[in-house]
Amino acid sequence: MATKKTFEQSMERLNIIVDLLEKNEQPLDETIKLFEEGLGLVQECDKQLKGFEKKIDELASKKVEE
Amino acid sequence: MATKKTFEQSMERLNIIVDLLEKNEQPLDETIKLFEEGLGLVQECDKQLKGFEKKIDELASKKVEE
Amino acid sequence: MATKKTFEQSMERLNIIVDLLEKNEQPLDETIKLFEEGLGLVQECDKQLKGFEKKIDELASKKVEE
Amino acid sequence: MATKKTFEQSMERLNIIVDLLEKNEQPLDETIKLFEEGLGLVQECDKQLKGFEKKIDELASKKVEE
Amino acid sequence: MATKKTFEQSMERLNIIVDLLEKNEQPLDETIKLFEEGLGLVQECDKQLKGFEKKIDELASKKVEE
Amino acid sequence: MATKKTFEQSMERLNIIVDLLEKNEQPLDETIKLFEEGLGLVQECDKQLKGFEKKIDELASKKVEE
Amino acid sequence: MSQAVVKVSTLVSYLKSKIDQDNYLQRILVSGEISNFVHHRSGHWYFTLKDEASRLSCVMFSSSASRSKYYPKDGDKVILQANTSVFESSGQLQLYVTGIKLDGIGDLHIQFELLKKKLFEEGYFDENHKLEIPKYPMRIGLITGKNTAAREDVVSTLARRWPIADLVEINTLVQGEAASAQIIQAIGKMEKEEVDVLLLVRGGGSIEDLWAFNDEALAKCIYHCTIPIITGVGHEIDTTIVDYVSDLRAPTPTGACEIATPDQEDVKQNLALLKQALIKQCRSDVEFERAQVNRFKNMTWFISPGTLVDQRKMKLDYISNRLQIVSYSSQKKRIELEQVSQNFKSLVSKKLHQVGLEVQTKAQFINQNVMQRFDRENKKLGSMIHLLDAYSPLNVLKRGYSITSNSKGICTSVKQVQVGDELTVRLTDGELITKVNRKESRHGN
Repeated sequence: MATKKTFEQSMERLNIIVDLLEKNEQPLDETIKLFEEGLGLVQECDKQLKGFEKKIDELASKKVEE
Repeated sequence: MATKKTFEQSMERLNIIVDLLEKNEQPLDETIKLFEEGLGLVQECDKQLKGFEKKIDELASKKVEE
Repeated sequence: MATKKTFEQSMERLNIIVDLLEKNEQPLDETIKLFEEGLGLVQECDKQLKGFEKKIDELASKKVEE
Repeated sequence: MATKKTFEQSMERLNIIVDLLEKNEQPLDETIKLFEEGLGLVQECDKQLKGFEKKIDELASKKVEE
Repeated sequence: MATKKTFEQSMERLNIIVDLLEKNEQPLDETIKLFEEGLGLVQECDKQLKGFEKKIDELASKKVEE
Repeated sequence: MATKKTFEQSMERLNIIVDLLEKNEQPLDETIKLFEEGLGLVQECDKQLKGFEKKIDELASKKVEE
Repeated sequence: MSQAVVKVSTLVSYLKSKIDQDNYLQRILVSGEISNFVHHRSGHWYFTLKDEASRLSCVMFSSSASRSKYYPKDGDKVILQANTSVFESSGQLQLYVTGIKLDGIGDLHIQFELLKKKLFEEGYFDENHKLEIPKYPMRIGLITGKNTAAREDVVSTLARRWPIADLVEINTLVQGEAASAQIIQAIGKMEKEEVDVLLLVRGGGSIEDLWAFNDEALAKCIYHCTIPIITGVGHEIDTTIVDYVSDLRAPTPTGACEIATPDQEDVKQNLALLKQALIKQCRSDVEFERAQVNRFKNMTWFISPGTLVDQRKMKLDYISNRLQIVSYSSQKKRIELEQVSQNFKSLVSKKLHQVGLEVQTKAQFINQNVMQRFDRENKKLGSMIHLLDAYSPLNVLKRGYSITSNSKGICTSVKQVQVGDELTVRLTDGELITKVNRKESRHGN
């Protein structure tokens, strides 16, 4: 699910989730769902970002090789 | 009965029960019934919270493994 | 007879008996009868309360065991 | 004869007797008869009272045993 | 004859006799008859009173015994 | 892709890309795409610039022919 | 005089160095009239340049003089390109001429001004019409004379600055009557060649030499040309009609090439900078996002999610404790019950006690009442006995009286008795039974 989101959409959703968790007014089931979703998004974002970081490093270092 | 309730519904019912017990206007039989129901709800809620914690731990540990 | 009454009905009847005794208008035989009835009710109520307490203890201890 | 009377009837009769004696208008024979009757009633009442006390004690102690 | 009289009747007759004797207007034999009658009445009354006393004592003591 | 662009278009596009990145208004995914494209353009341009030695030889010979 | 005294050579040498160092005095353009012209056998030209007020001696060395298309004569009004210096031997200020041309308005000059004015008015010099020069031309057209210095300048400049570009060359006449037609034709070919920019260059020369570039047809052709054209005709001082109509005018052929091309070193540097900017920008963007992600990663919820439950746990514990109030409920009921129970027991025993007292009181009353009654009756009877005794007819017997009676009763008269009758005489302590012996009547009765 989260994989189809762009990084920004994921981050935006994460902000909403964190706000909701902070307010902690939603029912327990909802909290679980939010937590799960939030965790997934964090992982997804982290993964994406790591991919980006790797890609940048690769591309930047490519210059040296040539 | 209580298993079909959400945590919040159970808590709401618990609040009503405690209020009734505090007012202490109901007959004794009713008091016992309320107490029994309340105790059941407390156990149910406790179970739900423990389940939630377990699930969260699972999710969190899963996160670490990845 | 008293066993079919609820605690509250018994208490109500007991209060009526006390009122009657306080007015002191009934003949002595009647007083004795009222005394006998009242005593029966007191015992009945006591029994019920003890049962109630026992049940509450049972329920409470059951909770702890789980 | 007096045993068939209730305590209150006995007391009522006793009151009449006391009144009659107080007025002091009846012939001596009558006085004697009233005296005799009155005394009998007193004994009867006394007996009844003792019976009641005994009964109350019995009932009250019965409660304790239970 | 006198025994059939009540204590009160006897006492009344005695009063009349005493009055007659005081006036002393009747012939001697009449006076003597009256006097003798008076004596008889006195004895009768005394007897009655004694009888009553005995009876009261008996009743009173009877009460005590019981 | 970049090869079909003229050097000038590539440079222009590169400048636009750098401007866009500096403004930093695009989502991260877009940033990465822009980065990739920009780097491609840099390499392409670089390649063209480096290719001049070969070309100057050709030119030199061409000149001689005329 | 305390000032130092210098030698004249020292002063002159100092002056020369001062002037030589002054950039304003180098490569200047000066106008004036030629006089005292001498063509030395060494090839150098010596003359004086004068105007109404001043004069300066000039020298034009053979290297420059030999290239000049113009041959000066006294009285000519000229414009010189020259460096100023001091000739040390004579201490004279001298112009070292590098270029010379006729000044003054001749026929050609008039034609030039007329054409310029006409084309200007017709809008051929309109700035808005000028095409933009591409920054990075990859195909550069060059129209110039064959084997000219101008061509060499362009080619060498191009090789130095922008060797990437293809050079498309068309050599034409650049002087004489046929030149402008050839150039027009060349421009047409260049349009077909689809070059990015076109250089039209020629070295310096007299107005006559450059006249081909003042051609109206050529000017219109340049105006209509779809390729941006840069002109570099003559030297800085030379201006032709094509310079006005072209999209950009360079002072020299080299200048034209420089304008038309970027310096490859600049481009390389620029490219490196762009690449750095790209990487830097992208890195900072990613770093920013990394900080955001790490912020989320480090949030309490995700590190210790238990906090999400804690609040609820506390609530549950609290409410669970409050449930224990139920035992208070039974306590309260018990107290209530005991109160009622005690209440009614004490009421009953009170009642019994009260009733017992009543019975006792009544019993006592009855006893007392009856006893009193007896007392009273006893006393009454006692007084009766007393009275009876007091009035007893038998009391006189004690004093000696007696009562006589016969069978008929008490005898109160002797007449009632017959002799012989038996009479009973009653005395106080007994009776006498007597017989009448005789009778005696008393008188008076």
